[in-house]
Amino acid sequence: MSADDQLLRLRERLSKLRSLSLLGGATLSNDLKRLQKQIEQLEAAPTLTGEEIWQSVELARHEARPYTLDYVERMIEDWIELHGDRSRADDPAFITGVGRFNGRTVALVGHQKGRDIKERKYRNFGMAHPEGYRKAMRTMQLAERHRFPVLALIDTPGAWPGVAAEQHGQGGTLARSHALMARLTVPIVSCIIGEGGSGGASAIALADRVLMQEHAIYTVISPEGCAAILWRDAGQAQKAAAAFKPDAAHCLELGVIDAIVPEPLGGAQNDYDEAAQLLADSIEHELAEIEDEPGSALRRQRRAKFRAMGLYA
Amino acid sequence: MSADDQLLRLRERLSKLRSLSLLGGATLSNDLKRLQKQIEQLEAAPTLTGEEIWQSVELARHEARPYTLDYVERMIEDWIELHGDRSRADDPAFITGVGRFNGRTVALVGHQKGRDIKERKYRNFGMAHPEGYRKAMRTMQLAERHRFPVLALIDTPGAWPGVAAEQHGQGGTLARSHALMARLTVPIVSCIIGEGGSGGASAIALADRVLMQEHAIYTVISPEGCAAILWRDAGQAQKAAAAFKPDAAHCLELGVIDAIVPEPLGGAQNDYDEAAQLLADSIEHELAEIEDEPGSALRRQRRAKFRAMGLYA
Amino acid sequence: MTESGVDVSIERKDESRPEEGGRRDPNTCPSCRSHYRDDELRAALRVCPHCGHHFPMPARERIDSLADPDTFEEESADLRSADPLDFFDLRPYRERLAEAELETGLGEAIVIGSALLDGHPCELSVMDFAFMGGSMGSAVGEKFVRACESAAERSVPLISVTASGGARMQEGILSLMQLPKTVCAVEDMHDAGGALFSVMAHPTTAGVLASFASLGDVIVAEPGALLAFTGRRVVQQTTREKLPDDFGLAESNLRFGHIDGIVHRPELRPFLARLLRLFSHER
Amino acid sequence: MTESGVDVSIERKDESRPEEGGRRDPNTCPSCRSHYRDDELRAALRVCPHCGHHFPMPARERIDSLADPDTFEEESADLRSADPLDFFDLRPYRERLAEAELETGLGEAIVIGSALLDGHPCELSVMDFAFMGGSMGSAVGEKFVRACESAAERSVPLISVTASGGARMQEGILSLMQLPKTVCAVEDMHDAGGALFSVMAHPTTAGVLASFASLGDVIVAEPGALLAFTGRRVVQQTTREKLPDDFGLAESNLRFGHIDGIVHRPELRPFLARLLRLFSHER
Ligand SMILES: [Zn+2]
Ligand SMILES: [Zn+2]
Repeated sequence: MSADDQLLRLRERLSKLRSLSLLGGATLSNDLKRLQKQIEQLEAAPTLTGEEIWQSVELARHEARPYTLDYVERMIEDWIELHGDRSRADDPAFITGVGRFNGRTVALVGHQKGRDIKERKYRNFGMAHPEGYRKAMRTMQLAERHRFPVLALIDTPGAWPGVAAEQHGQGGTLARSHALMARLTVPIVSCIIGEGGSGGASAIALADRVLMQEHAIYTVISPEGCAAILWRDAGQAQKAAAAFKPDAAHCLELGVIDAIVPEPLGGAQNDYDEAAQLLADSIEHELAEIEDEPGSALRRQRRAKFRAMGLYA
Repeated sequence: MSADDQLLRLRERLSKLRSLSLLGGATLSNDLKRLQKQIEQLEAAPTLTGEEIWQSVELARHEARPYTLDYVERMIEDWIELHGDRSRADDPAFITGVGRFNGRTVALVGHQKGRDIKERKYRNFGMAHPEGYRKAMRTMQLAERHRFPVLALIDTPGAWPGVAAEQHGQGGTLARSHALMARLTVPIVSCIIGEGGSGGASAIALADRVLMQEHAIYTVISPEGCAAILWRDAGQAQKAAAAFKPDAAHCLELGVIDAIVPEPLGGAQNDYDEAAQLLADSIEHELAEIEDEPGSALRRQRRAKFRAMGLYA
Repeated sequence: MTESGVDVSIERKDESRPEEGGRRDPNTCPSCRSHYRDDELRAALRVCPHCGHHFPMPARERIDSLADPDTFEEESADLRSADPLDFFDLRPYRERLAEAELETGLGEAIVIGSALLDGHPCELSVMDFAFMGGSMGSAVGEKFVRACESAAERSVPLISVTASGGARMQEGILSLMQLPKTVCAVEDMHDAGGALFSVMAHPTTAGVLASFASLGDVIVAEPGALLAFTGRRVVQQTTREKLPDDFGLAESNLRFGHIDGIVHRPELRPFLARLLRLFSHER
Repeated sequence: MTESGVDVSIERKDESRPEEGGRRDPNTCPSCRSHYRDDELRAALRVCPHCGHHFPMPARERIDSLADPDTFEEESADLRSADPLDFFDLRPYRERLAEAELETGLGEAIVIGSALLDGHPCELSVMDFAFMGGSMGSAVGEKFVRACESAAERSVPLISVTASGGARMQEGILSLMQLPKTVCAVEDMHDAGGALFSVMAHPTTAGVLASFASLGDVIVAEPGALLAFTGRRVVQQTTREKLPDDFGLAESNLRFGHIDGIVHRPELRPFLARLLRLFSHER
């Protein structure tokens, strides 16, 4: 489906929404606003070539790209990191905590990659065990109890595929993390800030507003993994990426994300402060739009949004 | 405090309740009924001598005493055992499942001891790891979701005090099990059917109605443990038991349990079928009284009951 | 046994690899080497009469084995996959879909509909591994969601039988979105008081394990079924860890607390009937 | 260091046993052997200036170290333990209580009241290990519950500092009932929108760990504090397992995911101030 077709589809959704009285006043106007913005962003976003898509893949994985803690440092005041899943471990591949975002208390969860070799190993390359997801779930439950909005930053090649991770229930844990986010009645804004790899990414991205940085990627499988299965050759990753289009513009086109967060020229790695400012601005914009909605309406709309995803004949 | 003093106290509570308009009609009359019954049972129950208390300790631990599964077999139809804590293990020291009790679907959780040496080891003598309590919590959450009443059978020397159990959060898990039972809005009836040892017992006994079999014991610490600390001699267990009075009559006196379940002559071990019938009759009686209460009222009264426990000056 | 369109490669420890260039006979037991005629196997619910090995079971046969005769009414039978990315690997996605339909007689890797089971009304959602490895794309997700909605509307439990290699790569990110989508549907159904009974057949992996299949109020598996988020080969390649012999199998999952039990196929119908009796709203 | 009235015996790996018949000087650091005058230690918040060892801190000093000057208003100061069982071990329970009051100047093992902390209103509940090993009987439970109720009524967070060997055996089953009782109070407070910040000092064990102390929205511990349901000696005797050196210590609990952090005593006040800013209802 081309961008034009997609735009047409969005326009159709828009006109359908306009004629719909189901959703009630405030909600409807918010949904309209959101779609209108999507249309504007879509019209502005160029359709990327295969080469440009691959550039996003490389930038999303750039070793100098800012990670969750780099944003926490710049966006959150009075930060208190919370540790542990209360049952087995404190997984360093996840950062969770509470702090103040533009004057309001929020809970924040996010994958954390390491900068140097030692920290990379310590953070397990941002690939969390089930214990990490349980830590994130615990922090989200704390947010629910105290009515704090949840911010989720996604940056992982995927959930960790180790023997212990399987034995401790990686699959079921990801399912329950999705389910918890479908149940929360506090506002949730998520943003993919690097790699949004598979179920390990979507498990903390089930949000009222899903953002994606300009050069982030969101994928059902890594390009290498896809190539290895479909072409029997992991070296065909670039070809795979061009085929399944994990870039932000395409995700917006497909209705998977709500907006694209701009990055500093050449990528977020070039200016952490500017990247953080741009990210904070986008989150603030989305959060302000939804934070006064009643929790039950928020949850109903969140589920309805995901329920509508997919294209079939 | 003597039984007479205690009776006086119960009578005072009763008259206070009668003058209270706070609790609303149905509730009040149920509370009244419950207290009236307590008074009757108290008047009927003899004050046990130290020797008689020790006999209860021995009967509660009798190796032929019926265990949770013996009661399940006799009380529950269409039994389906549920396994696992969904994160790490399936602890055989706990039995959890769903089935039909006198025509209604219930969830049942209970400690399970082993009969022969091999099974005893397999069941870890009814001493559960944190994983066992998590399994029980999961089943109680299932009950809450589907509005099944919860039956809890308590029979444990205590929560397992092993290194792994500590590392996996035995203390915190017991706290959260108490907390979950304080949150449920479905009816809960629990019964101590053997040893009710310490936090590992109370963690699944926080119920709307707490029953105790005639020869069960409910203790803050084992008589041997108490004797070891206070008299520096575990051999003084009998003396300790006489001092801290873990028998059903004393627990009723202190307002810790709601009713005593009679056992076959000489103890439950003498006739499993009769023991099960007597237990089922008592549970049915209590459940019928509370199962039509609204969940929020049930929970409020449950918490108020435990909030009132204790004697101070 | 690698299938196009699955993001986990499915392997079984007890299965030897097919000979070079050849294809293993689907009616030869990989466990004990007994060979059966198709009607023999079918009559035995595709469980090896000699050793108990559970062969893959086509969706239609599964439904026949569970639903009371002539009570199954299929829903959304006409729903088909689209090709949102114009996906082309070694062959076009559309061609693969057409071929799968031809081979299996199914429109997609899932069949849904209402039925009676031992007289109890319920909704059935049954996956078929033979259709592109039971992979979950937009059509599979949509049909599962409709099954949830149909169950909630009629206040009956939903019985889900899964057999899936995971998300369907050819639909890219939209296939990943079937995880949150199906989870949201289960939550809606739960809020409406509904129940989900999840039966995991071989294999239930990746995206399906990480979404609706793991959210059953009661979860059981068939003997020997692989239930893993990641398959043996990827685990080995990524982590270089030594894998236990029973890695990811139903038996290991039971030991580690992830499922409520293992139910042999001939016992499945009475087991589900008992669950329906317990969870039905009649009293 | 065994105390009457605790159901866990408290031991610390890094503490050598007192000499036969003698008593260890409470102002000698068990870690580095430095000796201090009491006013020196008190000025240092009872943290060894040489090695950082955290000495036990009396409840009144803890409150002084946290509350803004002259803002603490004690509640239920007159509440005392009863003797429901006429308990007599080597000495009558009443005598032990009287002696503890005389030694500590406290009416019970817990002090509660309202205060400001860095200008933020809050409720404080502080235990004192010196009063019968910080054991929890009916009076301790009741006072903690009243602290919850006071916090909820005023819509302020409750800060709990625990130091306890567990339930108070001398009150028999009523001491065990303080577990469900305090838990119910925390749940009521949570339902009212309240927050509980749990600070676990050495030792926080058995019944207190298995009830309210573990239910903090945020849980931190002091360095080296023992946080265990069962103490070393009982674990060893019961299981004959080999115990790791840091068994049950705060550091081990952090590693295993049971607490949010370890906060050194001089940092505790600013840390709590930050939490109060975040959890206060003002915006
Ligand atoms: Zn065979
Ligand atoms: Zn020192």
